[in-house]
Amino acid sequence: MANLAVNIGGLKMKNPVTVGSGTFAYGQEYDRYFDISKLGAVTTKSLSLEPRAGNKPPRLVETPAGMLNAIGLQNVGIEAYLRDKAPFLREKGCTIIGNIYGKSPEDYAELAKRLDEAGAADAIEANLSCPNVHDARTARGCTLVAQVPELVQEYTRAIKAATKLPVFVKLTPNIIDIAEPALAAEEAGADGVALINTLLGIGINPETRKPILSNIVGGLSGPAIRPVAVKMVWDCAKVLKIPIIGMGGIGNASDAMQFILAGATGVAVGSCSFRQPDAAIKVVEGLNDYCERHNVENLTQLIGKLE
Amino acid sequence: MANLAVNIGGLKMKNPVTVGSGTFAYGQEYDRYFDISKLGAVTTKSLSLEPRAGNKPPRLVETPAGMLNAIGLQNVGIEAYLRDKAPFLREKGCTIIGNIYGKSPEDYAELAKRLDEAGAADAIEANLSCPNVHDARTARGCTLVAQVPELVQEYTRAIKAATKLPVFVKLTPNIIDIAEPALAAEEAGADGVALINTLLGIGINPETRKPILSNIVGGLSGPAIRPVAVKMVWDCAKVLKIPIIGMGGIGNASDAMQFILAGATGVAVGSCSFRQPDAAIKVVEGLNDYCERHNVENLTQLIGKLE
Amino acid sequence: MPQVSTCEIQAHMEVAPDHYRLVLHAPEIAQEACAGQFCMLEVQEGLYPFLRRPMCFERIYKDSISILYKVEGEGTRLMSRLSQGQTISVQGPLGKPFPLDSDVERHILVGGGIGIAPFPSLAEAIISELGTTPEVIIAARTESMLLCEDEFRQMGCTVHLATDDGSAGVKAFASEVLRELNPGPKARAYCCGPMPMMRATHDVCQDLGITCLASLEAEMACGDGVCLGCVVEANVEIEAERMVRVCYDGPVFDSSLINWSAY
Amino acid sequence: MPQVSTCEIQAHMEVAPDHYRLVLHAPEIAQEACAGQFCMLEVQEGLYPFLRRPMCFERIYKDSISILYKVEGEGTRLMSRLSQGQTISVQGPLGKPFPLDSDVERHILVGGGIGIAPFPSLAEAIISELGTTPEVIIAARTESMLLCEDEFRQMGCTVHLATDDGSAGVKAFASEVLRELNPGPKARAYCCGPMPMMRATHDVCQDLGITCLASLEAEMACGDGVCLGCVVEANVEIEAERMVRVCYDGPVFDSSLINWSAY
Ligand SMILES: Cc1cc2nc3c(=O)[nH]c(=O)nc-3n(C[C@H](O)[C@H](O)[C@H](O)COP(=O)(O)OP(=O)(O)OC[C@H]3O[C@@H](n4cnc5c(N)ncnc54)[C@H](O)[C@@H]3O)c2cc1C
Ligand SMILES: Cc1cc2nc3c(=O)[nH]c(=O)nc-3n(C[C@H](O)[C@H](O)[C@H](O)COP(=O)(O)OP(=O)(O)OC[C@H]3O[C@@H](n4cnc5c(N)ncnc54)[C@H](O)[C@@H]3O)c2cc1C
Ligand SMILES: Cc1cc2nc3c(=O)[nH]c(=O)nc-3n(C[C@H](O)[C@H](O)[C@H](O)COP(=O)(O)O)c2cc1C
Ligand SMILES: Cc1cc2nc3c(=O)[nH]c(=O)nc-3n(C[C@H](O)[C@H](O)[C@H](O)COP(=O)(O)O)c2cc1C
Ligand code: FES
Ligand code: FES
Repeated sequence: MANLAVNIGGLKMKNPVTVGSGTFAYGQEYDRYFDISKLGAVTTKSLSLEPRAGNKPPRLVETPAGMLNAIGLQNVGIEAYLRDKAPFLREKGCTIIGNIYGKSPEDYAELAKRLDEAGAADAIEANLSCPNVHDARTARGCTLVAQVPELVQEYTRAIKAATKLPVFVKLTPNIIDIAEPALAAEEAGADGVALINTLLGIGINPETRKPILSNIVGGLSGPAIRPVAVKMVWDCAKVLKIPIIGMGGIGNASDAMQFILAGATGVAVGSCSFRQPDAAIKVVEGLNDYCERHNVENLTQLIGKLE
Repeated sequence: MANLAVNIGGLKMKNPVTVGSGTFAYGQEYDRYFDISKLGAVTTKSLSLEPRAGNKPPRLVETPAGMLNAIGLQNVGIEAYLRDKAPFLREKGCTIIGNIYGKSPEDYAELAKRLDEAGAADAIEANLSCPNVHDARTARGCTLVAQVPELVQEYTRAIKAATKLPVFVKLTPNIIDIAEPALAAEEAGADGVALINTLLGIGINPETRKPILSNIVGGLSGPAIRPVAVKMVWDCAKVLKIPIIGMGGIGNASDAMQFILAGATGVAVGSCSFRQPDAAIKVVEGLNDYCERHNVENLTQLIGKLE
Repeated sequence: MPQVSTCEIQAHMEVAPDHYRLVLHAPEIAQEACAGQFCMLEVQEGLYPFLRRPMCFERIYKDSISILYKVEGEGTRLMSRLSQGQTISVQGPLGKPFPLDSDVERHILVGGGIGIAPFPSLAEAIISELGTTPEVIIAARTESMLLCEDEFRQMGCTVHLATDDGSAGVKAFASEVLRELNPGPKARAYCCGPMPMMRATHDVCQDLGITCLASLEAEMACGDGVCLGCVVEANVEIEAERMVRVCYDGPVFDSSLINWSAY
Repeated sequence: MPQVSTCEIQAHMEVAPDHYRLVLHAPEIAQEACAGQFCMLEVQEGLYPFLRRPMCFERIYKDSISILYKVEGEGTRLMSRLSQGQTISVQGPLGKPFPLDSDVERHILVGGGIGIAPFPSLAEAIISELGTTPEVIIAARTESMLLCEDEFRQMGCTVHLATDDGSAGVKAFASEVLRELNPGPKARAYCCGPMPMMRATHDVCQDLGITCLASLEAEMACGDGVCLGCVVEANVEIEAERMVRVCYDGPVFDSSLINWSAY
């Protein structure tokens, strides 16, 4: 067995593999396919202060090698998470990355504080980049907090002030240079960045002449976007000191290795779980095989080791 | 037969279908599969003042439902184009969109002028968004002219001053809000915009731990990016008065209809020709079928008619 | 527990224009599966199509399952090209089965078009587990699209046919046929088909004061409760959510729990 | 003229570990194809893999072609699962064939590993069109990977074997075997295999002062000259370009035109 353990900005994980927020719910369902405590961490669906009903259906479109979603952050809310969901993850012995979403820095701070105080997360991932909700209108042309470095700083500081847990900031690929908000997050004290969230996209049904999603616009995920994600991880790795959790179309260990070589310390399996519910654990196994095959003792030796 | 004719900012086309620059060379090769003069127009590979050798191989990576390329604008140069390539297209009776690339507004102006004077193009498409060459470094974080609205204006004005032909400006999806450079082009007198060029991406071979492309970074094209392209066409259509040529993963008439409904007046078939050399003409046929099936007399009635 | 397994195609045949029956060797899944549940099929190897396709169990045998499907789009078109001996990845069983209630005296299965698919296995279960024989209303656009008639008759079910064009059976909507059957208060309807047909069936059942179990459809990504893509709006909260998951909380719902005005 | 046609699989068999022969009914393509040209295969329907795979013609029959291939990655793995009777889309013939020159007195075909693939059809063409019988050097890592030996012997070719591990024939590089054959000035070598093997063969031929025709490989998107993805650097300009297209200007090149120092 190779040593796959990583430390992501203070969060110790027995292996680098977690899951994309919103693609694993709160863990229960996929625990029927494999022991989810064997993952490096479980990242929760974005949690908000109040439960959210999300967008009207249809919320999904399949696209070539990917999908668009406009779930709209349907979630049980922090209260129900603490009561009904976290205990399961804790009993299983999972490492938990609590992904949070709010409408203001205060919301995020409050969510981080409650997760921390309840011991219901081991790290915080702040979703500043959900394309499917438009509560936080920002500068001209920008609709996402993560598109505006100054806002990234403001939000990051607020969260950092509210918790001692490691804080990761989740960034958007809908941008010219992702290194800018990443550096902003670093400056503001973030312990890591997570990327990428989905690319904005639209699917139209030519027969009905209507957009397929009730929300019109959705977020594109899956293997289709993997090359974009690897590039953005590489862009960030060149300039950041804090670690990166890379995601975007990871379905197997070879995909994950692309992210690690590009500079990611952690990797998340997202949409690919939908087609293969045990994809995340297969990535863990595959990374171990890779290390053994290449005589790599510690996987950390390979982080950013693109030649 | 439905009426498929469109007028794109002064360029009359018998149908809305052209090809992605760089995916059809100068027309000769695919003319062996179908009569290319039946297309609305043929868009040439980007032409530069001097011949360009392009990047070192490997220049291609296949990706899920798409590909990365880093050709680096290898082309015969304007001289050889006028001498060896344009006559073939003219003899065939093709409508020609001459795509041009230069290092300065002056280069673009000169190229447009020479194409115009030689009668070797019926419209100019200015590639301000090639991700594979880095001659034109711009503002911080930006590497492409099309990422900087002020530069888009400067380049567009220079080209417009040099030719009476319709001028289309080709934009990049590597941006927060594509409507900004599009509006800038419109303000500067562009007769249309063409979008999207490729998304930046990287492919890594985990076994060798090396990037697959000699250039490391390449441009992602193909059906993988189609939802992103449709979204960007829609974003532009909402604010522009000038017409749009839409492209990004179009492989059949149904794909093309997504762009037309989102607001594109013209559509271009790019990478999909590689897997199906007659894809572009199949799109023409399919659009006609679509119109007949839906009792649409003039295809123009459907432009931007998303419900 | 649901699982993912690679299953050999034992038989594959066209049963009506664009409608196929696929019989898969799937012992573990067959053993767990109940009528009303479904599976997610990987149409072909690789990433195209990207998502699995949800299909319910037409029949559940000892070691195998059968799927009755209609060619709708690209995925089912590719599926129709598969041949005996090839393998296909199947994830299942998923979702909640039809509840079987021995207090019910009259079971009426109402299937519209390909919506008949879950009912052969349900009829079998009602016969074997409740000892009664259900009645079946098979509705379709036209005669050639009426599916499974022989199957139901062989099981001893009374079969009522309805077509939109009157080419077979009565020219009426399935819901109207149901009303005509005068189901008493101890009857129960089970329906599956296009949304408008299910809504109409729900309305009729409300009028008649009987329970209607509807097997809903929705676009699915995971088929397993995690993505929240397949939700429908409920009148109540299920696991603290009002937008309930067709794949996990359903696909079978008591129709009175669904907010039909959203459809 | 190249074309795209849907071809039925007439036979498909494993000929060595991970090596297969695929025989396709492709009358129009077979009629046009010449040794050294290639085709682009759509591995399976739909968008995965996205690009076609280039494969040269092992044999060209009246109505059919055969492909000899090695499972390299995902595309060829999926290909290996195809079965007789299924269809596959074939685009071809593409590229320039091996030139056949009647002044040449001794034809020596040098194939490394799966690089032997274009040579059975070339041997046939040399025999039938030039009336002489070529010699063949078959090189491979180990004995079980030596391909087509019987085919060549049946055509009457002298066959020389070379393996890296000495398990069959001589333990030597193909290029060295070529040198040992002492080809006179009127000999010509044809080679196909991994780049280092072709480069070494080119070097030997330069030493010997004979022409070497190399069939190159490169990643391809279009296979047809339009994308400029498959270029290699030449010492001369072809159609005004120095970066020449393996798919269109080749795949067969006089090895002296290639800038081998780039490899
Ligand atoms: C629980 C459940 C059970 C089902 N059982 C059956 C069955 O037994 N037999 C049968 O023929 N069909 C059944 N369906 C519908 C079937 O899943 C769709 O017809 C099929 O997915 C269409 O795929 P496609 O690729 O041919 O169509 P496309 O239009 O190409 O599909 C594009 C996308 O839309 C989705 N989609 C399209 N139509 C539907 C639909 N009606 N419902 C859900 N998703 C859809 C696809 O899954 C895919 O993601 C069931 C659906 C659900 C939700
Ligand atoms: C003109 C020509 C003729 C060929 N003839 C044969 C033949 O007769 N028999 C045979 O076994 N192989 C042949 N090859 C090589 C064959 O095309 C590759 O082995 C095959 O494309 C690998 O695909 P894959 O999906 O299995 O591998 P993957 O590694 O999954 O492929 C990923 C991508 O890389 C490309 N690729 C990978 N390896 C090669 C390679 N060596 N050359 C070109 N592209 C590659 C693929 O086409 C694809 O785009 C030929 C190549 C060329 C250029
Ligand atoms: C159905 C779905 C729901 C998602 N919900 C969330 C979410 O609640 N919060 C979040 O930060 N990201 C969310 N994402 C984004 C993913 O976590 C991930 O960043 C993105 O999908 C890219 O990874 P992938 O290509 O592996 O899916 C969601 C993605 C999908 C497909
Ligand atoms: C191999 C290749 C070469 C290209 N060369 C050019 C070019 O020279 N000039 C240009 O403006 N765009 C070029 N493009 C971009 C295409 O014209 C098009 O904008 C892009 O590929 C998206 O369309 P698609 O997904 O249909 O390919 C190239 C694309 C590919 C794949
Ligand atoms: S399909 Fe994912 S929750 Fe139902
Ligand atoms: S593969 Fe496109 S030019 Fe050769």
